[in-house]
Amino acid sequence: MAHILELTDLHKSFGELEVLKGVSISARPGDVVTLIGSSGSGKSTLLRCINMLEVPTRGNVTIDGETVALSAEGFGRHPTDADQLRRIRSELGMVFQSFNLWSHMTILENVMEAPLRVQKRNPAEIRTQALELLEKVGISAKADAFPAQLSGGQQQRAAIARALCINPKIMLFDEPTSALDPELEVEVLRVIKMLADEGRTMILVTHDMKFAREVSDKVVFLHLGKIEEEGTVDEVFGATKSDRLRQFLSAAGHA
Amino acid sequence: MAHILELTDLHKSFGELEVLKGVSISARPGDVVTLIGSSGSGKSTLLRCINMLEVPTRGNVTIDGETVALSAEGFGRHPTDADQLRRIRSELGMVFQSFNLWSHMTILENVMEAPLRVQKRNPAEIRTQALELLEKVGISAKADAFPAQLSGGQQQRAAIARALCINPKIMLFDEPTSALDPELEVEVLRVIKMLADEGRTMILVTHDMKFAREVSDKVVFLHLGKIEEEGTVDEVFGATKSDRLRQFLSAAGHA
Amino acid sequence: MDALLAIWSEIPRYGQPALFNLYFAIASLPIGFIFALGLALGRNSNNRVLRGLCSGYIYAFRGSPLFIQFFMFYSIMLALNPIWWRPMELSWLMMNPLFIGPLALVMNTAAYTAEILYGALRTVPRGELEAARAFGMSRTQVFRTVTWPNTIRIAWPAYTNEVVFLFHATALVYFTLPVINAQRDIMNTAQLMFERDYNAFLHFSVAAIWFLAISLLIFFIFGRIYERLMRHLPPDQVPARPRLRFRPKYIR
Amino acid sequence: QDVLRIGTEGAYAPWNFINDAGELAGFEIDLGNAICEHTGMSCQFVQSEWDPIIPNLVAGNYDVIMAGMSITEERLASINFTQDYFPPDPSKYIVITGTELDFDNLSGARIGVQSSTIQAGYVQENFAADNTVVEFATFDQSIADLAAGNVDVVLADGSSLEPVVANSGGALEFIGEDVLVGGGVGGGVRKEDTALLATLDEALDALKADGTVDALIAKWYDGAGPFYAE
Amino acid sequence: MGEDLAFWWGYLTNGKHLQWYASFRFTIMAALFGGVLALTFGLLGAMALRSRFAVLRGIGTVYVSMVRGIPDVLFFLFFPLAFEQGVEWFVSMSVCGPDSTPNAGWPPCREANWLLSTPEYLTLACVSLGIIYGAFTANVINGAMRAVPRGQLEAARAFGMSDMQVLTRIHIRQMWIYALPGLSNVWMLLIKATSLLSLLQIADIVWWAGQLGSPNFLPQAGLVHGDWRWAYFIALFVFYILVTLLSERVFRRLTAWARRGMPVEA
Ligand SMILES: Nc1ncnc2c1ncn2[C@@H]1O[C@H](COP(=O)(O)OP(=O)(O)OP(=O)(O)O)[C@@H](O)[C@H]1O
Ligand SMILES: Nc1ncnc2c1ncn2[C@@H]1O[C@H](COP(=O)(O)OP(=O)(O)OP(=O)(O)O)[C@@H](O)[C@H]1O
Ligand SMILES: [Mg+2]
Ligand SMILES: [Mg+2]
Repeated sequence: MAHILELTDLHKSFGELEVLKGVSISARPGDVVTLIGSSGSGKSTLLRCINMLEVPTRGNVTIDGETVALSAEGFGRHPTDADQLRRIRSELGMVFQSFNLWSHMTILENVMEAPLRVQKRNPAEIRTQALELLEKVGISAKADAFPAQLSGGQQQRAAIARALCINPKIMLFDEPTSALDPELEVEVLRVIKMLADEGRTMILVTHDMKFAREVSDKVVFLHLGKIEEEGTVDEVFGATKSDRLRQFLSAAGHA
Repeated sequence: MAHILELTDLHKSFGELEVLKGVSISARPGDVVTLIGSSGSGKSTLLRCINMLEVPTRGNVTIDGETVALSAEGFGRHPTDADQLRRIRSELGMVFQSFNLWSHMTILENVMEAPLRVQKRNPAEIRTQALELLEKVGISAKADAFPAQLSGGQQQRAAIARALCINPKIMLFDEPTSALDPELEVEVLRVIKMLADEGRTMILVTHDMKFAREVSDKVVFLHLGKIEEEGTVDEVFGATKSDRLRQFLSAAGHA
Repeated sequence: MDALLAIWSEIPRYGQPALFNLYFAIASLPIGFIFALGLALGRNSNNRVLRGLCSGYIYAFRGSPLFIQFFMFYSIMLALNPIWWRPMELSWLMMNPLFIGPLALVMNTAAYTAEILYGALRTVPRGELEAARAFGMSRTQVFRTVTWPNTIRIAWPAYTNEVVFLFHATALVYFTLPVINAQRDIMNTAQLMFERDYNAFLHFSVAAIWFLAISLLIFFIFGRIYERLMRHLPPDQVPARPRLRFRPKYIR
Repeated sequence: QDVLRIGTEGAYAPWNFINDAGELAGFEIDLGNAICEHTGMSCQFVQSEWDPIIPNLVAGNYDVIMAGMSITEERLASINFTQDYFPPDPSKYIVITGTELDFDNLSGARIGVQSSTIQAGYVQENFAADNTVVEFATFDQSIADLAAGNVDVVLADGSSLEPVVANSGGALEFIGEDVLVGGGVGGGVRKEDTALLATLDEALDALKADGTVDALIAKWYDGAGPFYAE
Repeated sequence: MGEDLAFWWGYLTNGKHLQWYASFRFTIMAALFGGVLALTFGLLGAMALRSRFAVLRGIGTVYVSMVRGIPDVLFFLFFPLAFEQGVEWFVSMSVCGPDSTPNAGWPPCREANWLLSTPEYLTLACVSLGIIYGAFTANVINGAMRAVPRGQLEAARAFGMSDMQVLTRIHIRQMWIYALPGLSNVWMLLIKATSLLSLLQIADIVWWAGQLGSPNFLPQAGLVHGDWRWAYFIALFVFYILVTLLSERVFRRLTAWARRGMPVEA
């Protein structure tokens, strides 16, 4: 099966600081890839490079066989094909740590906004799908509420519905539960688990090792901007090779 | 041995909301009393009643045999003897969750302020003691830095030194580590542990059950403004009686 | 008692002059706002030249007195009259206080409003912007979906103040521009009456009452609009309503 | 009375103005000083804006107005005037050279005047219906706006306009017939100051008789006069 | 070329221009004294606003709200005139009688007349500015007092400091940091308001600019020239921008100094 996502030799520097130092990852359709690593290791940056919220200073991103067109390497590198970028982004559903729902729109409007404006699909059809998705993540009762009226867990589920409604080829999650209280976390993890079971392609940054074990097809351990270890759950958690990973896992309360 | 702290039948309401519903606690010199309970159970309020940052609507506080003089019970109750209040407060060293170091003073000035202004002790003598205390909590190098230039853990240790410098009869800690990253937490807990081992009287609010086990002479479990269970570490953690406490402990990751 | 009666009976006399103040405010606010939006976006842009120009403009017009700006505009327009306006047969418009007044006010309010909008632009939640970009929205779509709605909500209380203070600033117009066909605003009328009978308490009080009443009306209307704008937030999370705020930064 | 406080505008050449040295100068300044010398008082000049110049006199900010003020019935209602020290001065229309105006059927013109002057009153009365009257705070501003073409014509005292036309290098010229409004120019005093009025009149009599007034007029108005020689 | 320079130098240093330059002193004095008064009234106003007594709070609120409802020009004109008339009324009570000279307008008799000239007007202008911008200052200081984090005050109380000690040792010390940006803004306002002095018959920089720029056709009065006011007003425009730029620099330094060691935000 062909790769749906390929990251080749990604580098990213912020000024002097080199955060990613050559990372290559690939995923097949249906894969759940989990990125783990200590704080500052570059997980978020890597994830944000996938949809060009950060433009990698070197290396390429290929989604479903299409490589994002970028200008020459170095600082000031930028996507050269705005249309392509827009199209590719609208195939990637991103869920942020802090939800980032548009606060002045109702939940339903939030979910419908991108399909309507970016994909320019039929409003009635989007509406049906949006309501179905809200049903699916369990907050259909809140369709007409504003984000501020929802709990954190509900907001995150709405954000997931919003990302799903563009029918993305890949879902990207950046620590989707770390801004949540433990009780609320559970609901969101359940929704993500459900998506994994459905066979969606997902790239997931998480601190929750237990959860990573449950859902991952592949686990990638980032350390100081490099892949220190990668493999299946059993390989990474069961037969840990690197000392650094062992140390990290023990600090994460999971020896 | 006489009690150094006695709280008798404390009640506290905020408007309609009754947060403390009759709490009595006593401590002997050298005791470490730990308050545990879920969020909103009234732990902070109880601690703040001890030094009258919140004035209890009913009940009394007695420190080392001296009862804080308060006006008649009910709303608008207030301390009637300003001198006594000042004296008693300067015998209670409080450490806050968010440190509350005075941001416009250096660390050394922070530590020296209360002994100098409130206790009006000899500046040279205070200075010597302050430097010793900073040494003891391990941040003597930072004496002339401003709080904002320190890490959270260093700030909290400075706050502990500040509280110690008034030679308090009792130290009060309100979740001293919950605003800290796990790595920084360790340093602060080590300092508190050291104080406990020295035989200081301490009242400690914490969420960290492991730590509570280590240091406590007495554990008090608050639930909805009442004491649901209290006793030694072994009694409370080992032979838990109340269902509520069992539930709380299991949620706290400590079955 | 007599004094109150005198004030009461003088109030209607300022009705027509008040129309001039209202005209100056209403003629300059919408144009000033559009101009300000351009300036704010320019100041927020990545283009250094554009950013410098917009910042410079905003600084100059906020950093100097409106009183002098009026004199300056009038004398510049007058100097341009023989070489531009007359040959183009635009004198009737360009030299009219009813045009120069709003012109100076537009230039001025644009700078103040731009500062407000710029401040608001900077506080648009980054996360919401990123979310929009992550979904593949184009620049204009991001502006429509996230930037604009957030900006206007954040800026509204400060803008309300700007509107009130711009209205107050209209009192300066006839201190600086010639009076045509006895067209006088509130302040000018009060001044004229004062010079007749030297009754400062009466005339200036009445003028103050007019300004106060219209200011309150503006606060009321803008407060209503604010409530509508903020209906997406539970009441306890809505920032202070316009009438409660005031920021000297945005006053001339 | 030792000090005579004279209220003047300081922006109405050649009557009263501030010269390049930054001092008050002009016909009325010289005349005032001559009066003071004659009466043995010391002169103190007080500058006032034109518009409130009469109220300021009434309020007591100075004792006499010498500001090229024509004696009119309307002003006599609120203050007294000394005898004139300048004969009735025809008002003149001034325009940019080449402008044509038909004063009999004047309409659609922009007429500039200094506010609160006799000319302002005259224009309001005769032309306001079909024309635009633009009132300026000072004489200088009215000329500036005329030269810049912001008003079509200005009506003002001939005595002040003469030097303007003469020194405009042909850019400005008189037009139409002179207008006679108001009496001569005199000093304005408060109604109740009868003693001061008598003193000033007596001084003016003397200064006219010895030719001082005529000499000053000739000095400041390009050799005009003599008006008061016997 | 040299002749031109000499001519312009001569023109720009003639008596009229020297008076113009000298008149900057009014503007500077108005700004300085007005500023000091504004700070004084501001502190008093803030104290009133934070007072325990409802009456004082009411007075403070009315004072602080005043500037929001009516234009500052109006107050700037009204206060000196009203003050003058108030004094005259007060004097007239004792002075005016059957023997005194009656007066048509105000005051009732001429003996009660208070003659205002530039020094008095300037003083009153400073007080006006002080009152108007004192209201803004009061608001800024009040806001800054509230911006001091509660925890800072609580910590002080927990260590037994008296209310006075908390106020002076912690609250006011930290207040300045939050107040400085606001005070800077009020100061800019005040500087800009000094352009209004000519409305009170003070021959200030704006009045002189108008005089100097007005066209002159009488050789006896000096250089014959057309309408140059635009040049003079542009000069003033630039002058004010430079002054505000300079004050902003100073305030920025001051703020940086005041908050050394403090958290960056706020
Ligand atoms: N926009 C930026 N400018 C400068 N440095 C940045 C920027 N974004 C991230 N960094 C730096 O890059 C490094 C990696 O950041 P990143 O957010 O990717 O870490 P992370 O692995 O996601 O950590 P965490 O678990 O805390 O979220 C950090 O040192 C961070 O300070
Ligand atoms: N100043 C106050 N005014 C009104 N309500 C208050 C106030 N302080 C605390 N409360 C309420 O009192 C209850 C108990 O608060 P308290 O801070 O004592 O809880 P806690 O046990 O310390 O919780 P946590 O573990 O979250 O700190 C809460 O419901 C809180 O909302
Ligand atoms: Mg991250
Ligand atoms: Mg608490």
